Formats: sequence, structure tokens, C-alpha cells
Amino acid sequence: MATSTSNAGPAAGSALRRGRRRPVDSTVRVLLVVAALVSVVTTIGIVIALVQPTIGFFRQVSIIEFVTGTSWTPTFAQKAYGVLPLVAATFVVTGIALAIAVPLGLGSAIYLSEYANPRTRRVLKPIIELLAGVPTVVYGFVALFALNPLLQKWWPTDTGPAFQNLLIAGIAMGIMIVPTIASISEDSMAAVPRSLREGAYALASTKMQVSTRVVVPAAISGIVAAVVLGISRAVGETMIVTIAGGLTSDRIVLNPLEGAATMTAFIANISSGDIPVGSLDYDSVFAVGALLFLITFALNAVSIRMVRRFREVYE
Amino acid sequence: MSTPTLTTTTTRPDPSAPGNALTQRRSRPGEVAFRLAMQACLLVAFSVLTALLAWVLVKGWNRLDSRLWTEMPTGLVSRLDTAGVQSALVGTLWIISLVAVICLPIGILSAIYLEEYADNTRWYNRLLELNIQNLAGVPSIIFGILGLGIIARALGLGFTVITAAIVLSLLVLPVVIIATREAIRAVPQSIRHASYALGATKWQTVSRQVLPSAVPGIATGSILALSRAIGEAAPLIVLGAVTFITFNPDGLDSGYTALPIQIYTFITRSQSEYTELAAGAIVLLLAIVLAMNSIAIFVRNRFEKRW
Amino acid sequence: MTDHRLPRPTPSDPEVSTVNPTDTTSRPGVSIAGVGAQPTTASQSEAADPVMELSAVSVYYGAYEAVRDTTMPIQEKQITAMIGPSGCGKSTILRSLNRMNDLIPGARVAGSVSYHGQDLYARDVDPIEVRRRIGMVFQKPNPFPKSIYDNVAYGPRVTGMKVSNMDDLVEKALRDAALWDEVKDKLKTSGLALSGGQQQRLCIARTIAVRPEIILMDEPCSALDPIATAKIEDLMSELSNDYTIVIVTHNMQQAARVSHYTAFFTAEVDEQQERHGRLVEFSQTGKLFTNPADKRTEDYITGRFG
Amino acid sequence: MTDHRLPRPTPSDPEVSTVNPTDTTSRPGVSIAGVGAQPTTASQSEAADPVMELSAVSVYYGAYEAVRDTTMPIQEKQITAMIGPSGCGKSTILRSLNRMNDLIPGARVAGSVSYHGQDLYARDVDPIEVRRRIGMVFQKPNPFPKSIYDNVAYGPRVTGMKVSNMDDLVEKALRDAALWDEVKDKLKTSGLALSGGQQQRLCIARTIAVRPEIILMDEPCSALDPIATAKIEDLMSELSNDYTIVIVTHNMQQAARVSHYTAFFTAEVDEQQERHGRLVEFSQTGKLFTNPADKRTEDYITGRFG
Amino acid sequence: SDGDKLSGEVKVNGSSTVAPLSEAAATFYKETQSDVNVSVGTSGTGGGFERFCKGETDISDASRPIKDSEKEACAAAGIEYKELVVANDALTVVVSKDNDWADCLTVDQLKTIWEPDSKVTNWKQIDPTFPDEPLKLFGPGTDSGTFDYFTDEINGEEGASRTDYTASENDNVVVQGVAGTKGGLGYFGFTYFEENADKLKALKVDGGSGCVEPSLKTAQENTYQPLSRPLFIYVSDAGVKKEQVADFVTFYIERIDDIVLEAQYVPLTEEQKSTLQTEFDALKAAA
Ligand SMILES: Nc1ncnc2c1ncn2[C@@H]1O[C@H](COP(=O)(O)OP(=O)(O)OP(=O)(O)O)[C@@H](O)[C@H]1O
Ligand SMILES: Nc1ncnc2c1ncn2[C@@H]1O[C@H](COP(=O)(O)OP(=O)(O)OP(=O)(O)O)[C@@H](O)[C@H]1O
Ligand SMILES: [Mg+2]
Ligand SMILES: [Mg+2]
Ligand SMILES: O=P([O-])([O-])[O-]
Repeated sequence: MATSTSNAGPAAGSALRRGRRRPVDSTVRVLLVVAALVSVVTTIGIVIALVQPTIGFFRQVSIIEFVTGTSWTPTFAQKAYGVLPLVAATFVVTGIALAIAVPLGLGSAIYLSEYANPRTRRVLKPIIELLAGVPTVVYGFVALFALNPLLQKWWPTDTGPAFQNLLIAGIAMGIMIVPTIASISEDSMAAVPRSLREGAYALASTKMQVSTRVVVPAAISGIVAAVVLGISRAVGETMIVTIAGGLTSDRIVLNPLEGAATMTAFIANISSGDIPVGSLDYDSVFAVGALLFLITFALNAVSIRMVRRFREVYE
Repeated sequence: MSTPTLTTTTTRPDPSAPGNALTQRRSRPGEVAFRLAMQACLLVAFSVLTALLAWVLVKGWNRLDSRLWTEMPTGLVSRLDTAGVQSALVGTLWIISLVAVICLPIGILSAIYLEEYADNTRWYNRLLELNIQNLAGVPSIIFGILGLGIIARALGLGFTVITAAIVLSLLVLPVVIIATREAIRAVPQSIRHASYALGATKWQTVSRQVLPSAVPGIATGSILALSRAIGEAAPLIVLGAVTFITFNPDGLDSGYTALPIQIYTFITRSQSEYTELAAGAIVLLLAIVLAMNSIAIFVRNRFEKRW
Repeated sequence: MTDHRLPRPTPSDPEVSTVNPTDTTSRPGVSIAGVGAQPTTASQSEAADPVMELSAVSVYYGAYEAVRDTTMPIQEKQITAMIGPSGCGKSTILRSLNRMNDLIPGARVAGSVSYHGQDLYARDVDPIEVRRRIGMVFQKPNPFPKSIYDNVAYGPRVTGMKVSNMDDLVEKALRDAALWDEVKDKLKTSGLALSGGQQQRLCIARTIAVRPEIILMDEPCSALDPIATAKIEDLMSELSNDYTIVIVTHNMQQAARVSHYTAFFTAEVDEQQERHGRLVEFSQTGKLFTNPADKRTEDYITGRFG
Repeated sequence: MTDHRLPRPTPSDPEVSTVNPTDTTSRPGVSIAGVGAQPTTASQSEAADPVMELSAVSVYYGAYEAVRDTTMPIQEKQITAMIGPSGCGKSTILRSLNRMNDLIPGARVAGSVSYHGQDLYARDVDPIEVRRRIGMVFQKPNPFPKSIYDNVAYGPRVTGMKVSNMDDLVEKALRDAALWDEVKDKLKTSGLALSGGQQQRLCIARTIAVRPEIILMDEPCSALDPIATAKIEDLMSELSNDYTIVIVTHNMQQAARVSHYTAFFTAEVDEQQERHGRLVEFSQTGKLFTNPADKRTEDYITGRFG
Repeated sequence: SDGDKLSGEVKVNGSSTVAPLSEAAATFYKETQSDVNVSVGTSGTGGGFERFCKGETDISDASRPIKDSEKEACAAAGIEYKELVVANDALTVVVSKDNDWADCLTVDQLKTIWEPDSKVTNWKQIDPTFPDEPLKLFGPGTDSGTFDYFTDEINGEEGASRTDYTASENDNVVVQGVAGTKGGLGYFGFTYFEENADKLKALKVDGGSGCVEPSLKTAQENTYQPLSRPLFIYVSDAGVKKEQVADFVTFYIERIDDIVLEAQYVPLTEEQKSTLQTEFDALKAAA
């Protein structure tokens, strides 16, 4: 057998010097950095898009009124710019959504991760992930045309909930985020090392004890991250509340049977509406957008920290 | 070893008759109840979701035929029964193809940079990473505001297919980046080391070893991202896509409508024909989205290597 | 080479005879292996008081027979070591002793494992009660991500032990595990904040807190440094006054240092090129290391393979 | 105990003197350790032709000094083994020999590693060229998820070797790695479809396909069964006709069986309770195992710790 | 329009009230000129003008006349335009079919109900003869031309309204809300009432000269006061210079009766029609 190769000779030492240029490598590097910068530009773009009109808004409306006022009527003749009604409606809907999604999602996750046999799990987990992809406009439709009639029909008293109301929006949103919470918490439970479970079983624990006292606490930061992500999705969700949640914002509505505008519903309605650019009303959309951005920013920060902690524990 | 002063009342099981105790199975009702409760959660979650989807199917049943994609929307209430959503379907396909072209290369390259090239002890790289994680959680409607203020107006791209595609690309960019990073990270370090140990350069290692191994994960993430973009309505509403359109887009600067937007406008109409049509269009949208997600999940489960 | 590398077991060790290395099974292709059933051995001495007995135990993972036909006793308040090359089924056999194999889908045990005469795999046996009496310590220290105190208190709590004073119980368990002095001022800190060796002693404390009769240990020192290893080995010797201990180790020196009995396993390749774990020799530790009855044992302990 | 557990290196082994075990460093608290710089040793024989030399090498991970002050030669076409307890820095030192440490963020090498007199860590040295000449085989066999053929051809392709006939080159590498006969009919199948031992030989074939001068091996047999191990050991002996080999192993018997020189490392705990790897003794293998100069070496090889 | 095959785009945007007219026109037009792409956006009257005055659209749908501020914006951008009245609408006040007590309300009564800070929460407060039934109010979104028009006519100031009612962009909300609430009351365009006449009852309105019911006839005759209103399209001069836009507008005007019928609005009177024709001729001449 003849090959034209030879051992790197003893003279190799000097040949170690950087001689060869590698143009492909340096070109690629530039390309990669440029690509990575797109996301930075996006964030900067968002901030720019929000900041200027928001400053314009706060030139005319005091920040105090904005954060403490209890009426939001920028499109009426008697204008009021207290954002609390929008925030309140947002959190009522989010609260209802969580009340549904957290138990269902967590319970499903515990069942899948601790009880279901591997075959069931292999089938069900992808289906859950599949359902996480259903577009939100579908949930809005379902809320208005399926859940609402049901609610009206089964309502015990004569005066049922309003046609658009926070309750159905919350329920639809809850159903929407169940797959997200279930899937992420299941991931974090699956990441709890076998050794911890074995340790617990070896101490004569039952399955429930292992699930509730070892697996869930060990996965808690992942579970919290899932819930925070659920909150942030609910807070930012637009279509369901726009379709099914109502538009009232002249007062703080806490009764879920009434309709009310969330931050996103307000933005969606007004920005497709007839307000002229540069007007105070137009700027109000961006002020609310900026507030929404800040709230979800804070939630994301919490969630990112949680996820990181949950990674650190076992890696 | 043990301190004699310490007294505890605990005892071992009697070693003389432990065999008997072993067989006295304690009844554990809490155990059964817990299991059933967890099972019930899963069952309820599933049945509600499937019931809702089934309801949409029933509601739109009358409209589930070729009219949906061969016919254009109509402005004539009297002819609603012969209307379809062709322009929205084609608009959606246009947008999604453009999103794929814009978003996937940028997303995958960003992920390669972060995973393989960036020194994550540097503050700017960590900031970059944080920025991407954070963007992933920014509500979609905010991207609509970005698109309206910057892309449509400041950059002057107007209310066109390309504006919608750029906005949706930026929206799902973090999804692609994060999924690609996961896929790249799943390629074991040992493969990279083996390649370097043979004298390969960084890009050789990345392009010949890491990326081929990460393809299933990248494909999965990409498909999921695209299917998310297909279903988004909120940013398009802000972008003024609520438009009656009876023609298919014919270029990047063309006007457009998209399925979720079309569905939204149908929902706001009071005639029951519109509700039916909305349900039909939803089934069409779901079919596309769920098919894409199924492919993604299949690819992941089938081809992703368990190292 | 001096022979201090193979110390005899503790001098108080009762004289127990080596099991005859005759093959009691009729499986073809296996030259010598296994041990005769303990009671049939003529040279049986008075000290032999097996608290557990394996007879003809085979363990399957699905259709794959990981370990074949193991027969051996576990003597009370003695340390029994299992050694052998990787993959020969040591861990598998160990886990079959307290039904930890139940947790692996598809795992199945044939033959009988008896504990005080009771078959552990009888239908009406509650595996949770089994594990209450036969505790286990794992290769990698696996403290719960809870406080040191809660780690130790976990077992008594979940098993519903009637405890008059949990603090005392935790203290005693930690003292017995020779960890008390190092952690007494930080019982509320996380068990994960300890060093590897301390974590492993915490796992031992956690196990003895439920007062089991037998402690199974699967390579308890392999993740530890030499100093921590030495501490755990001392601890084992001390614990063997009160507990029966079974330890799996890949370290022959360790087996030689701490155990009273040693079982040597190896893996055989059968006609279908499948590897199956087999018990080659079971014997008093001193005997096995100085005068192995089987050629494969000798090859292994002299480093000719593995 | 017979001494066949510590066979001498291959009989053809040239006589090479043991380095004096005197401490050439002035670090306090270290009784004896390290080796004097090779050339200064009086008993230097004609066979000593170090292709690489480490002098006063310390390796840091961030601020943590994982290995301190290592001075030792790597002799041409000889097998040098590194042994020592887990965490003493064997892998760390090995990786410093072909700049694989560059890939670990925060890792840093102090002191000098020279290769044919050229400092490997000089500013203008291209690490890719270094790795081209100094190959590496890892603990876990890590074939690329490609065909057997492509695994072997990968190195020549990426390094841009001028190859007249790739098929011949692949065949020769596989032959040299003693794998050809087993795979010649399935060169197109995935490298992952081979058994563990075959995979490891494939990794060796892959490495020698680029014709390096030195091959570093980090516990190349620890994931293998005894039969595969024996094959790899034979292969190493054969390869040492053409290549300089450095091997890390946790298995003293293996070091004794295959190597010509052995470096024994251990971990010392300093005043701040931090552990640092130290080279304790470097010597001809026969000498180190039969007549260790350092008490710690003796303790280790006789199984008193580790 | 002539027989030539035209192509290109026609961009219409604006009022959601007028959109059904323009959509009908676009649908009919497609049958004759299939290569002309007519898009009809609904951003509301104001949103439409915003784009119109930036030159982004050719035609703006409007359910109220252009405001001064919007005129200025158009002037600033050099956009010249013509205003064309294409149909009439009668804002309809609706109650539930279960409401058997109210048939007619005066403008003053409507004002007491809808004025800012109104405290009316019960039908009894409107008229003591009405039963003790809680009043629930529904109305269109506050950013619509319909809202602007109603508040202007009833409360005397555009946008002046009580705020504590259920407002929605979604037609269904008013229809379903009023239909399902015995004491419900709401208002919207005549079309929506026509489409849902089986579920709702329209009230007569007394604008000072007796109770008048909303109908095609009363709206056309302008007797349904003050709530009948004209609907507009604004056509930019620049737009009309484009052949396909001019052709579309011509088509729109020629077929206006079919279009209004299809969209269920109140057709133009003959007088309005001739004005329309004159206006358009002027526009074309200018182009
Ligand atoms: N959960 C499992 N499923 C299938 N096969 C298994 C499983 N666990 C172990 N095995 C197989 O059973 C055989 C014995 O494994 P076991 O872990 O008992 O070996 P061991 O002697 O403990 O090895 P080591 O020293 O590496 O821990 C091996 O071939 C192993 O691959
Ligand atoms: N990437 C790293 N970052 C930080 N510390 C490291 C890293 N790799 C190794 N170390 C530390 O350096 C020390 C030496 O590690 P090394 O892997 O070289 O030991 P080793 O002798 O090869 O051990 P083993 O026999 O277990 O492989 C250890 O304390 C280890 O924890
Ligand atoms: Mg094991
Ligand atoms: Mg190592
Ligand atoms: O859409 P509007 O006609 O109400 O402005």
C-alpha cells in the first residue's frame, strides 16, 4: 500500500507557526456577528418605537395620573388617563387563566412524569406540545361562540354574564396556557435526576411522597418559570381578550362577569381605529405599550432567573 | 460513635418477625386519591382541548370543502355561501415563505455565534443572550407597534407583505435562536473535541460536525417558529391588515390579508354565515399549523440523537 | 510486593468456611461458577447466620438476562462486598435485594430472595415495607435539595415513624454517620452545600435514620477523594456492629480492606454473543484474596484483566 | 501475593534511568515531588530523546490552580503513562500537551510545554497545527456520526492533506489500528454501529490517519470490557514502534502492562483547603512499580489509598 | 367604463360603516375588471383619513365629514380630494324584543340616558311610566365614526358620552347584548338592525316633530332626524389620475343602487344622485 502521506517530521516545531490564512473562518465570523446583532437592533427598534410617543404622552399627562387614576377614557370627550382599569382587567383575566391552568398543567405534568408508563408518555407529551401551537384567534372564537352560550345557559340567575366578559376570556386563556405549563413543568420534573427519586424510594417513600416531597420541590424553579411564562403569555395575549373580553375601561372592573379592556385589547382596538398620528390618543397607545413592555420585561427577568437556577442545580 | 445519653423512642422493626410485617400491606387511600387527581387533571385538560377543537370542526363542517380555497372573500352578504378565503390562504403562504427566508438564516447564524463563537464571559455576549431571552417574552402586539412605527412608517415599507414578513420574522426570531442553540448544545462536546484534536478549524468543526448533528433539532425549532408565525394575528391588526382583499399578493410590495386576520374579521360580523365561515377558516388554519407542528415533533422524536 | 495490600478482615471475624466452588447448576458451557446452596455445605460453621439468602436469582431487563443464577447468603452484621468488572451485574443484584428493581420498567427477578425466611418477591409483600427495613446508599451522593436536617428527617417522616423528638433522632443519625460535628452548626443549610464525602455521609445518616436492618451500598466511594473514602470506610466498619452491610465496589483494595465476605462476579459471553453476569466465587474475604478457588478470580485480583 | 500483577514493560524496552526524585522546586510544604529537569540528571542514558518537555507547568481553571508545577519529559516512540487518583489533574496535563485546554473557557497554562524545542504556547503558534501533529484519543469512544470511512477520512480532509488515494489511506489507518479485518466489508456503515472496543479503535485509526507524531490517550479503555481492553493495549504496544504515546489511566495494572515510563500524580490539599494536582514521581515504569522513590507512590500502588 | 382590460391597484381604507359598500363595489367590480386589485381596509373613519392624507390610499371611506384637523393634514401633504355621498344611514336605537313598554324616545330622553356622567340606570328614571327595570347600555367602539356622529347629534359634542356602557368594535356585542337583556338599549347603523330584525326592536325617535321610525323611506326623506346621516367616500385627485381608480369610482357611482341594496343601506335620493354625478364629473374633468 502506498500513500503519499508522511509523519510530521521532527522539523515540525517551526511549522507550527501561524502561516496559513483561513479566510473562510474570518468571513463566517463577521457574518455570525451581524446575524446576532439583528436581535439587538430589534430591541432597540422596539424601544425607539415606544419611547418617543411615550415621552410625548407624558408631556401632557402626569405620570401620577397615569399610574394612580382609576378611569381610562382617552377616546371620550371627557378624557381621563388612569391606566389602572386596563391593568386591573389584565390581571383579572390572568388570575382566572392561572387558576385554571396551574392546577391542570401541574397535575398533568406530575401524572406524565411520575405515573404514566413510558408508552403513554411518549404519545401524550407530543400531543400536549401540539396543542400548545393552536393559534390564539381560535381560542377567541371558541370563547365567544362556544363557552359564552354555555355559560349563559348554565348561569343560575336571570342576569347572566355580559356577552363579552373577563370570565370567558380568562377561561379560554387558561385552556390556552395549560399545554405550556404542563409541557415545561414536565420537562423540569423529568430533569430531576433519577438518583433523587431512587434515594427517596430507598427510604421507603410511596409514589405520592416522592412526587410531592422530592420531585416537585426539586423541580420548583422550573415549575415557577413555567408559571411565570404562563403569566407573561396571559398578560401579553391579545386576540382572546380583543374578541371576548370587552372594552370597558372607564372604571376598574374586578367582577369577572363584566367585560373590560385589558392593556392589549386597548392597543389592538385603538391602533386599528381612527386616531390621528401624533395626537394624545395615539400616544396613549404607545404609553400603554411601554407599560406592557415593562411588565413583561420584569416577568421575563424573573422567569429567566428561575430557569437558570433550575439548570444550575443539576448540571 | 453514638452518644449513650441520647434516647429516641424509635425502634427497628422487630427482626424476629419481620417477615410478617412485610406482608401487612398498609392501605394508602391518599395514594390512590392523589393518583386519580393527577390523572383527572390530564384527562380534563385533554378533553376540554379536544372538545373545543371538535366543536370548531362541527361548527365549520358545512364550509369544509374546496370553496374555502378556490373562492375569494365576498363583499356581498347575499353571496356568502359561495365565498372562500383564497386570498388569505395565499397571503399566509406568502408571508410564511418570506419569514422562512428572512428569519431562519438569521436565527441559525445567531445561534451558532452564541453557542460556538461567543465567549460568554464577556458582558456583551451575556447581554446579547439576555436580550434574546427577553425578546422571546415580549408580547406579539408590541412587535406590531414596532412594525407600525419603524418598519411601515419610518422605513417606508408601507402596509405590505414584506412589512408583515419582517415583523413576524423578528417576532419568532428568538424561538429559532433558542431552539437552534438547544440543538447545538445537545451535540456532545466530545464530538467537537474529537474534531479539533484532528486539526480541524472552528468553522470546519461547526459546519461538518456540529450542524449536521443538530439538523433535526434545528428543523424542529424552525417549523415550530413558522407555525407560530402563521397563527399570529395581533401584530398584523396593529399593522392595519384588517382589509378586504379579493386578490392574491403578487409581489413583496403587494397588499395582503392572512388567515388569522380574515378569521378575526369574520368573527366581528353578526351574520351567522360569517361565523360558519370563520369556523371553516379556523379548521383550515389549524390543519396547517397542527400539520407543521406534527412534522416538527415527529422530526424531533424520530431523528434527534440521544447521545 | 508485600501483602499488606490485602489485610485480613477485622480480627474478630468469625471463621466462616468458603463455599465449595462446585457448579450446582446444570447450565452447559459454564465451567465452574456459582456456589452451592449454603446450607448443604458440609463445613458450615456456627457463626453463619444469614439474614438474607439469594437462591438461583436471575435478573432480567426485558428479555435480556443481565445476571444468571446467583446463589449466596448475606450474613448478619457483617460486611459483604461484591466485586467484578464493569457490567457484570453487581448493581443489578444489589438492587434486587430491596426491590429497587421494581422501579425499572421491564426489570424482573427470577429465583428467590429471602429475608428472615420471607420471600421478598412474594405477591403480598409490600415493597415499601421492604425498603423501610433494607436501606440503600448510592454511588453518587444524592442528598435531596433540602436542608441537612430535612434530609435526615425525611425518612422518618414519610414512613410515619413515631418519633418523640425529631431533633434527637436527627442528631443521633448524624452522629452515627460521623457527620454531626461537621454540620451541627448548619443543620438548616442545604445538603447540596456539603462536600462530596460529607454528602455521602449525609446519605448514610439519612438511611440509618429509619433504623433499617440492612444497608446496601452501591460503590459508595467511587465519586469521592481518598480522604473522604477513608472516612466512609471507617464508618462502614463501625456501622457493621449494628447493621448488616452489603457493598458493591469496583475497587478490590477497598473490598479487601473493609469486607468480611466477598462475592466475585464476572460477565460471560454466551452462544448468542450476549453477556450475562455470573457469580464466580463467594467466600470469606481473606480466603478469596489470598487463595482464590477459581482461576478467573485469581486473574481478576492479580490484575490480569479488568 | 505474586508479582505477576506488575509485569515489566515489554522486554525490548531500552534501559532508561529513573529521574532523581529530588524536589527542584522551592515551594514549601511539599516534602518530595516533581522531577529534576531531565537534562541535568547525571544518569541520563543514550536512549533518552524527549520529543516534548514540560517544565514548571501549572494549569489554571479561572483562578483555580488545578495542577501545580509539573516538570517531566515525553520520550520519543515510548509509551508514557500518567496515573493517580481521580481529580489529580492527569487529564488536565494531558490536554495541555496539544492545547485542547484552549477550548475550555478560562483555562490557562503557565510554565512551558515544548515540542521539538518550540514552545507550544508561544504567541505565534497555531493550535490547529499543533493538534495536527499531536493527536488525541478520548476516554469515551467518540466516533463522528458518519460512516466508518468518513470518520477516518475526516482528518486528512479538514487538514487539507495532499492525499493521492484516500481509499488507501483509510485502509492503512484501519489496518494500523487493527480494525481493518473487522470492518472492511462495511466501510459505509455508521461508526456508531460498532461495538465500544471497535469504536475506540476507529478513533485511534482516525487519529493516525493524519499521521501525527504523538498520540495522547485519556483513559482509552475505561469504557471498555476486558477483551476490548486487551486489544487496545496490544495495539498501543505496536503503535509505539511508530508513534510517541502518552496515556492517562486509572488502572495501575494497565500502566504497568503497557508503559515504558510512568508519572504518578496526586492531589494535595493546601492551606486554604484547596486541592491541587502535583506530580509526585516520574520514572521508568518497572522502577516506579517495584521500587518507588516516594512513600505516597508506594501507598498508592499498594492500594493503601485511592 | 370602457371595455379595456385594466390592471393595477385601488386602495380604499377607512370607516367600518362604509366598508360594506366599498366591499360590495369591489366584489362587483372584480367581475368586470378581474385584474384590478381593489383592497378595502377598515381602520375607522379617522384611521382612513390618516392614511389618505399621507397619500397611502386612493379612496377614503367616511361615516362623517372630514374634520378640520384632517383637512390640514391633507393640505400639508398636498393631497387634494373630492367628497362624494354614496348612501344614507339611519342610526338605529334598539331594545330587546322583550321590551314591551318603550316604542319611542325623544332626543332629550336619549340625551339624559347618554350624556356624560348620566346617572340614569333604570328605565323608570327615563319616564316614570316605564317599569322598574335596570337599564343596560350598549354601543359601538369609541373610535368609530358612528360614535362620533351619535354623540354629536344627541349630546351636542363629538365624543361626549357617558362612559359606563358596553362598547365594542364587534357588532355581535350590541346585537347579542341588547337581545339578551330585557332592559337593554343600544344604537348602531341601520344595516345591523335590518340583519338582526328578528332579535331586536327598533325605537322611534322624536326629534321635535313627532315619533319617526327608522326606515329606508324616512331616512331618504330626511324625516328620521336627527339620526339619519349621509355616508361618504373621499377620492383623491392623485388617485383619479390613475386609470383604474377612475374606472372603479365610475363603476361605483354607476352601480350605486345595486351596491347600496347589497350592503343593505339607505339608497340615495334622486337629488343626491345627481349631485354625486356632478361632483364626479368635476373630479374627472380636473384629472
Ligand atoms: N435499566 C437497565 N436496562 C437494561 N439493561 C440494564 C439496565 N441496567 C443495567 N443493565 C445491563 O445489565 C448489565 C449489568 O449491569 P449492572 O449495572 O448491574 O453492572 P455493574 O456490575 O453494576 O457495572 P458497573 O461496575 O459498571 O456499575 C449490563 O450489561 C447493563 O448494560
Ligand atoms: N473544565 C474545568 N473547569 C474547572 N475545573 C476543572 C475542569 N476540568 C477539571 N477541573 C478540575 O481540575 C482538577 C483536575 O481535573 P482532571 O480532570 O484533570 O483530573 P483527572 O486526574 O483526570 O481525574 P479523573 O481520573 O477523574 O479523570 C479537578 O479538581 C477538577 O475538578
Ligand atoms: Mg454498578
Ligand atoms: Mg481524567
Ligand atoms: O368605522 P366608523 O364608520 O365607525 O368610523
